[in-house]
Amino acid sequence: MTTMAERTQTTSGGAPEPASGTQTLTMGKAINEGLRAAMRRDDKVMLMGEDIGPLGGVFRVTDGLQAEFGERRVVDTPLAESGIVGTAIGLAMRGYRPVCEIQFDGFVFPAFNQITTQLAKIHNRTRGAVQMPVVIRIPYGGGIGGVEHHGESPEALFAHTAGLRVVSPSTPQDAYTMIQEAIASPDPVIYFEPKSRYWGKGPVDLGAPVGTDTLNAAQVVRQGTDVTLVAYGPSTVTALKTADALAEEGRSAEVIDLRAISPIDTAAVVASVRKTGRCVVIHEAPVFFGAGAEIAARVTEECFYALEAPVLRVGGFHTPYPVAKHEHEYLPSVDRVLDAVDRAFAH
Amino acid sequence: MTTMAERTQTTSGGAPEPASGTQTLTMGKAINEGLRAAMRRDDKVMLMGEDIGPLGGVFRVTDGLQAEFGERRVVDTPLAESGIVGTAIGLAMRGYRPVCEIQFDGFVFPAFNQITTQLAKIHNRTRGAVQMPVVIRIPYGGGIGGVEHHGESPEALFAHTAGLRVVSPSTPQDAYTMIQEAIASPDPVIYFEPKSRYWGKGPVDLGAPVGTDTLNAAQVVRQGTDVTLVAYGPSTVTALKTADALAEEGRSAEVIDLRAISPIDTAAVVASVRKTGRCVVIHEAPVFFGAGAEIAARVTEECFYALEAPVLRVGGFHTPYPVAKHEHEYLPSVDRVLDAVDRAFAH
Amino acid sequence: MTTTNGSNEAIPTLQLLDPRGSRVTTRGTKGYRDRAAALTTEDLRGMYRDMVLTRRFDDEATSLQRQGELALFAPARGQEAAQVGSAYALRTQDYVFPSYREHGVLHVRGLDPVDRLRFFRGSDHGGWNPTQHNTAVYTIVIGAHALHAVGYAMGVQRDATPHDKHDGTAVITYFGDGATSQGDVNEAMVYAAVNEAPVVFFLQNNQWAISEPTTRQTRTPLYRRGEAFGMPSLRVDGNDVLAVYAATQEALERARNGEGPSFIEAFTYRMGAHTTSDDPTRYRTSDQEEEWRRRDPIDRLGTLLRAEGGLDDDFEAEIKAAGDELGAKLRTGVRALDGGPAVSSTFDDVYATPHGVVAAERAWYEAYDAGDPPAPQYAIAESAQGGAR
Amino acid sequence: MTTTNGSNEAIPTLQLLDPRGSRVTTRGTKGYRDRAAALTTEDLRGMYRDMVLTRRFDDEATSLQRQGELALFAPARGQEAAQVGSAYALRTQDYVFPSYREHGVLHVRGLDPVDRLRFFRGSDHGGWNPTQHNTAVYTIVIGAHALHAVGYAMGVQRDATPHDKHDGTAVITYFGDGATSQGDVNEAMVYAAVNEAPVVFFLQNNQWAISEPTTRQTRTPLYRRGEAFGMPSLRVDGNDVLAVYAATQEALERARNGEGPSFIEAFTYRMGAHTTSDDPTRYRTSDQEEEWRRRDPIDRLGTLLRAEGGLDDDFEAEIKAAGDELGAKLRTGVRALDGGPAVSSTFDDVYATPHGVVAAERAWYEAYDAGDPPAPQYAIAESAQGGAR
Ligand SMILES: Cc1ncc(C[n+]2csc(CCOP(=O)(O)OP(=O)(O)O)c2C)c(N)n1
Ligand SMILES: Cc1ncc(C[n+]2csc(CCOP(=O)(O)OP(=O)(O)O)c2C)c(N)n1
Ligand SMILES: [Mg+2]
Ligand SMILES: [Mg+2]
Repeated sequence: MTTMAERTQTTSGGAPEPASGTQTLTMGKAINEGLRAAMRRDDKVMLMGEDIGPLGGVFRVTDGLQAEFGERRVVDTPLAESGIVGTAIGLAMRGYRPVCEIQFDGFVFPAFNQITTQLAKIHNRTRGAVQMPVVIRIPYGGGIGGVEHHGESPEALFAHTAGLRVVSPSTPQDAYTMIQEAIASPDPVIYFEPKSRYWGKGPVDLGAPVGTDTLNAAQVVRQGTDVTLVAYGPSTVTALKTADALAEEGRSAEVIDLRAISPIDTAAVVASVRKTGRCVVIHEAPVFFGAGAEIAARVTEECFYALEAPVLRVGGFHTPYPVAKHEHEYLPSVDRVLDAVDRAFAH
Repeated sequence: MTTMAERTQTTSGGAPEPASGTQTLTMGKAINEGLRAAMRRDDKVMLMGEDIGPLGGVFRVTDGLQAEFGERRVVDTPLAESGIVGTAIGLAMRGYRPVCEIQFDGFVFPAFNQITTQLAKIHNRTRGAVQMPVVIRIPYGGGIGGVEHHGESPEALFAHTAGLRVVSPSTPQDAYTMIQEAIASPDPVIYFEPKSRYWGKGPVDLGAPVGTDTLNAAQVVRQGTDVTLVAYGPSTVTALKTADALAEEGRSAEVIDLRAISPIDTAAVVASVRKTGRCVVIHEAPVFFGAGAEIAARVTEECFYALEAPVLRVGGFHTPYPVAKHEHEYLPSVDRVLDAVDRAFAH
Repeated sequence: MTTTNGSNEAIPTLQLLDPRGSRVTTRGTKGYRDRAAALTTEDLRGMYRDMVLTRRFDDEATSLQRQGELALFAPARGQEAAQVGSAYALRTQDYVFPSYREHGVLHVRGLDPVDRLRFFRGSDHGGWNPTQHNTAVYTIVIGAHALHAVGYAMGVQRDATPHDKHDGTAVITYFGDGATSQGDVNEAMVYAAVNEAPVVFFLQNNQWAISEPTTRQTRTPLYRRGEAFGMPSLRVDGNDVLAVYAATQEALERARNGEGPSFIEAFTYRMGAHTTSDDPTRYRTSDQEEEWRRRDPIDRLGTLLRAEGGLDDDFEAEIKAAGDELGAKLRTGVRALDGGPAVSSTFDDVYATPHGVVAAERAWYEAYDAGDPPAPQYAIAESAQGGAR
Repeated sequence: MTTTNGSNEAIPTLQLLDPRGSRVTTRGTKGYRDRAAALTTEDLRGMYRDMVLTRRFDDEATSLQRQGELALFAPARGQEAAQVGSAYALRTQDYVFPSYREHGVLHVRGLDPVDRLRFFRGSDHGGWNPTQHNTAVYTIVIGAHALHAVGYAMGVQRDATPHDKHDGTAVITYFGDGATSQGDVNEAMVYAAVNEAPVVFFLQNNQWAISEPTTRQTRTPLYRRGEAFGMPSLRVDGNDVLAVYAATQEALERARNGEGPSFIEAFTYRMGAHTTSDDPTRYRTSDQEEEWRRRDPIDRLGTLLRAEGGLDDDFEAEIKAAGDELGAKLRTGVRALDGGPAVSSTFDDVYATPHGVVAAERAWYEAYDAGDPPAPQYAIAESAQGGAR
């Protein structure tokens, strides 16, 4: 296996200097910059997907990258997701680090077999001889008025499969760092991009270090004492807004942004719940068999005596993702999270 | 839509009388008889899959059915699972009731897209105008010394998707009744057959009524007072054996066979846990994001004050299903369930 | 005639009406010419009218989208001959599996135009009852419906057993050049061929899959795929309504006669954007667009009809009036869709029989909804913020 | 020559050595004959030896399975010419993507025979280090590996950019007639053709997919699929090692020369059961088996070699001795595999970097394992109860 150092060397000195300093960027642009930085750093990094070349992707996340890196590193693929992931696996076997774009959440399913039975398992099948540094970027979640298959949150379906890492950023900064850490990871990473946050802006330190933290460690994004709100991706903003509303009522909420759904940073959640005694998990995905169930089960096992109320879950219903006209009733709103917090306090 | 009565009429009087009375059958044979009974009752019922014709399926579950019902009703399909489910959907739209066989658990993934984005959603997409009475039979679970992809338990990946019903029998009688109820259901049913139990025998009342119970209702298969063991499919036997072992120690375990994983009969579990105060969930699937998480979260929410200990989970690890040589260490054993019960009592 | 494929290869292509609007009499096309000749002037006038109304539907829907009344729209502009020509060859009992751009087909099938926009409004995942028009709702996951079509056709075959008399039903499925790359479309061809299912694969090769030209999907003319799987296969000039009609009618006849599946590649051009969210200037030249504007399928039939005395100013005015009526109906009808089912309808029809989880969640939601002040009503215009799809 | 397809259609098939063991000089095959002629007697002796040893491997593995030492085995009997012939055309740097029955290919690639049975023993999901032999481990999910092969070939292409010198690497993937129905194999052809990837699709049409004859997968000869996707495609007599060798060499050369992918259909026969769990008497006649026994690929090459003075009793004895050695090695080596990694190795290599859930579960398991009396050791023979797979 080529080491990171060897690979870095192959990038010749001719490339323009990466952007640096702190800038205010949308999340979409932050991912774009993260991809650019990773591609400049390592010429084995390549992008594959539908319409990611001249169009720059339907969300423009790959805008300008084909112009900079050429058609061999930014590949407009045939319209076949199993093919995208399947060929990415072969490229990884040859030493490349493919980053695949799936155009929308609902279109990852044709690739489900390659992801579940191949991508996730090849490292194990070969007893570690072959690594699978493949990233699969999936714009997910609702709230943008999309038609069917354009608002789903299928992360639980990947987290159940060993061999995959599953992450989702909630801020432009994390999006920038996490995409680079995902690309640097020797493990396959399913990188869920909260599409409702693509246009949200935030400061991004373009020189932020690239380690492995964001793939494993949750972040306490707001300190509090009375209740722990656990969220990730698009729901982190909902959690923070709920915390604001609770503050007005005189209740202090701690907000944890998980960042990773596989693994779950149980220790971070447990530490918080031991302190607050109450926990509400929020995600857009259906509650039934969703990430909230796993978090609730773990937290309850480890904080049984500290809990003043059962861990409650706020999320999507056990229905197909609804029509755009109704999606805002389906998505976990501040009001619904408040309702859950009230129920937790009523215990 | 044709009604059941109309469909029944089209079966001419020439067919041999269905078997009746109570017989001792293996589970494999019980499913075979259930399929036969359903096919005799309704000539829109048809079977599709790889090697289900002259071979009778690799587990011989469809043995003799092509000979009895012909090649138009028992179809050896091309080797393409997406094709099996995708054409079954079309057949259902034309008024048929296809029963698809997926040869092994690990081979359902090429069909995952058709199941998740189409089969599960068409009834909803058409606002109820089109029903999807399709059954997908999947031999699943480990313990038979199989090679890779021949021992997996992917049920959680289906239960998370609204529109699907997910069930698994644990006895020949249930297998016989449940396959008929699955076929009679206007909703798509993923019918997981515990392959390690195919050869286990039990009494089967071939005249047992076909209602809808087994698709919705759990069954208390052993009464007890000290701890509730929740299981389904192959793990029900493990739960019952554990109950025997516990009885020797003077502890009384109640065993619930869920039968359905979607929906989960929460009421049945909650009633038991309110009584026992302790609950251990057992399944072969990985614990991480598995059915046990959902059960634990629901039970805790509804029995918070009745619980003496957190709901504990015994199941597979977050690893690919292991090589045959190690599978018995991976599968939830009586010993591991006892360990969990001990932990529950230690709380 | 021949067409090309982005390369310089000359590909045999059935054409009965050339871009200047004259009937073509190439050798070897007699069978097709006879089929086209059997179309009366009245038929041709109907086709013309339906093509023009299809384009009008496009324009109206596009402007409704601009006004924020639709979340999205995918115009069919340029593909009217392929759609209307093939739909004219269908019989009522035939079953249609469209993808999402077949406005011309749905129009000819008699579907209510407002219903056809429910999906794009974001008020419905489907929009009509498939069993009433023998026309499935749209399938958004590319290629998935091709297998449904084959399965449906296998059902038709089975109905033809002694129990039942063969009702002469054929099945047609529409898909694009991009879709040919999907595993499902290929599996559909395998299943259709092996089962000799009465189904027609109707490919509209409009040369683009969003921003990708057909050269990103194939190095060979796509109709050859059908051939390789074992179906009679043909490329037709997709902007020639006569050729499309004749080829489709022939293929449907084979299906009805128990001669199995066929494959038609209608070579055409997507004159507009992929959807209202798309920006074609990023990936194609206006030269190409201009070139295809000169091959407009509607002008072509119009010229023929004028020459053959089937089109005059009165008829143009009549069609214009029908278009105005359609436009008015759409503008009123689409806006009225907001009066649709209540939010709790999300819980309807998830299952056909009671499911405990849905029942419990619905009960919770209804209590929550009743107890709290109603959440702010969803406004589609607001949320349609950027992002093509 | 021609072969058939379950129908009566005569399908052009490259044959250089007929079933009676004589070289054939059909018109139009000169290029291939030249390639075969370039094989020395020593080469042919090597091929013969490797084909015989491949069959011996089959027999030994089958008997190990009967003794309960293997969970399962999938014999290659009848396909030795297809496998050994194609593998002889490969170079060391070429990369092989097998499915699960390519014992002849793996033998020629120099893989340790015991390693090749780890998978069937149930002691390993793979069995060897792919990077050491440029040979991927088996892929059990039918067809999935064809896409990996194409991706790998796309990587080879990219290595040929200025940074790196083209090393002349080609890629080959093996799959069966059943596999051609899978979406993935079709998508692999799409990707290979569009990218002009240096890959050879090597189909062993052994006429059966477990119990299903090829007529359940196709109505047309399968090599035509390759053609339709845009690859030079050819059916060869898969029991003719010379034809297989020549065709594969030609295709690999095209790949090396940047001329893109090729498709070879080796028409052969699975003489044995699908696996040791299978019972072919349920679905095929002994007549058919008998007919193909007369076309045994090993006999055919043996007859040629004897005629050309390359095979005598000494050499037969030498091969027999090598076979006995192989058998002994397998019997000892396979039984010794039980001393393999500890149970907790299940937790190894799930991820390449630490993952909290795996770490926690491993810790729990090790504590549990240490604290309790060890659970009864798993005995493979016991659990291999019925049920083909
Ligand atoms: C499985 C899947 N992947 C991606 C998409 C996103 N998408 C919608 S339309 C489209 C292009 C389709 O091109 P084509 O098949 O040629 O049909 P056309 O739009 O030209 O009619 C894509 C990629 C999708 N709907 N489904
Ligand atoms: C996706 C998938 N479906 C089903 C199976 C079960 N299965 C194993 S081998 C086989 C038949 C394969 O036939 P073919 O491709 O002709 O290869 P052969 O066994 O003849 O070498 C089947 C159905 C599988 N391994 N993977
Ligand atoms: Mg197109
Ligand atoms: Mg085969």
